[in-house]
Amino acid sequence: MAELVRRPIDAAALAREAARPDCGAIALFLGTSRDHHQGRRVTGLAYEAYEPMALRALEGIERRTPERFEVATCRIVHRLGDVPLAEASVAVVVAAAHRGPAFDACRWAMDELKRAVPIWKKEFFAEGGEAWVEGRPLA
Amino acid sequence: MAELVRRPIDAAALAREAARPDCGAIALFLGTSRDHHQGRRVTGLAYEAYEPMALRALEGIERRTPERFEVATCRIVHRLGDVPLAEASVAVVVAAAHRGPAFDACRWAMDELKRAVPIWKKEFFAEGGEAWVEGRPLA
Amino acid sequence: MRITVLFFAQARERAGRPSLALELPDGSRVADARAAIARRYPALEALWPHLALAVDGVLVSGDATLHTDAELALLPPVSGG
Amino acid sequence: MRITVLFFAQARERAGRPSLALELPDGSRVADARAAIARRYPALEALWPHLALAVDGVLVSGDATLHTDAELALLPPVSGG
Repeated sequence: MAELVRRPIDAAALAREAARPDCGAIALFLGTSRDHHQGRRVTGLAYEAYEPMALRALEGIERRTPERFEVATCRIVHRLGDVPLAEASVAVVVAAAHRGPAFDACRWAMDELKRAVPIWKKEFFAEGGEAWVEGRPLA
Repeated sequence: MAELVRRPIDAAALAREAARPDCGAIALFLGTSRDHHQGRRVTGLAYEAYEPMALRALEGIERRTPERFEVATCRIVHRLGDVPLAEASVAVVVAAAHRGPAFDACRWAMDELKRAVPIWKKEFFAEGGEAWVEGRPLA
Repeated sequence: MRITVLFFAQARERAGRPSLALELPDGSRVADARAAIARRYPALEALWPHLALAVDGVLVSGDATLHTDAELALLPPVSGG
Repeated sequence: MRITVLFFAQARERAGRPSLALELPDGSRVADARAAIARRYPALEALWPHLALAVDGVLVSGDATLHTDAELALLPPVSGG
């Protein structure tokens, strides 16, 4: 079950929950906030979502991932609100019998998340000011 | 610094230590012990290493990964001795500015680990008996 | 009929509010709602070409019909992750 | 000269021990050590074609020279991860 949370993402718990006796591979991706973007120093990020639609979209990715790849499970958590530097804004965890499909699936799920989920990121700059990150039109 | 450990691998600590303010992406791979292999039920695994040579080989992978990929760091921990089912035998963590290189580098490091590090895995079977997993000649 | 309009991210900031109750003639389509919102919020003008629209959480085109209590969301280009 | 032989995994089990102090004539090469070990541990026979050999942690061929206190390791195909 996908989650939208307003607290730090517990990557350890996600990895632990993903571990299954029939799976030999867990691929975990964490998107963390970065201190620079297109040459400007970033001091923090904030995320906003159309929550019910975003949750359904994330659940759709979780469901479609094991249909497209030889993986057992996909689990996605996205953080909303302020995210301090170096903390995770998103976690995607995939469990599979083998590592090739685990990597492929984790990457695909992340690409889908960036493409098709109504979530928006705002950056706050060291020099002052803030801006919504240029995104991709939903389609 | 690569590590060979005889206790559970702390994936959360690895992810936390990998998080850097200049990196937006952390790819973490966990190899976990699986309850089946080539049709036989497996009840546990044990790993053995030529420890000084294995450590040097792992450190070599950690060093070469950021040379080959646009990533900041690579960190590898391998467990030795008995590993209960569903616990991690290995963790590879890569931190990078962007997710593409993070995934590529994590995967490459894992492939190298399987190819070029003197570590051996033994499986214990539900029906009784045990066997060294058929491996790849070191070269 | 009355619908709820939801503004997100840049759209929310330009509209100066997160939501709006909008009264429309029965039989209105998404394009009609869009025209009514555009009249009321000229600050959205530069954004319209980049917005996706959803009714009750499903992406729609301007032809889509609306119903009482529909939730119409203005969705700027997304940047999650 | 005296070297230390290290047996790992299948090699350790077949030899029945993890290590061995081996006395060799001065000037011996890895191939000479290998022949001496093979004589002493016939149970290793089926394994030899699959073994890699390392001296002091570095992979070597049979031509490589040995030195006093060298550590010669018998390394079956690896299966870490």
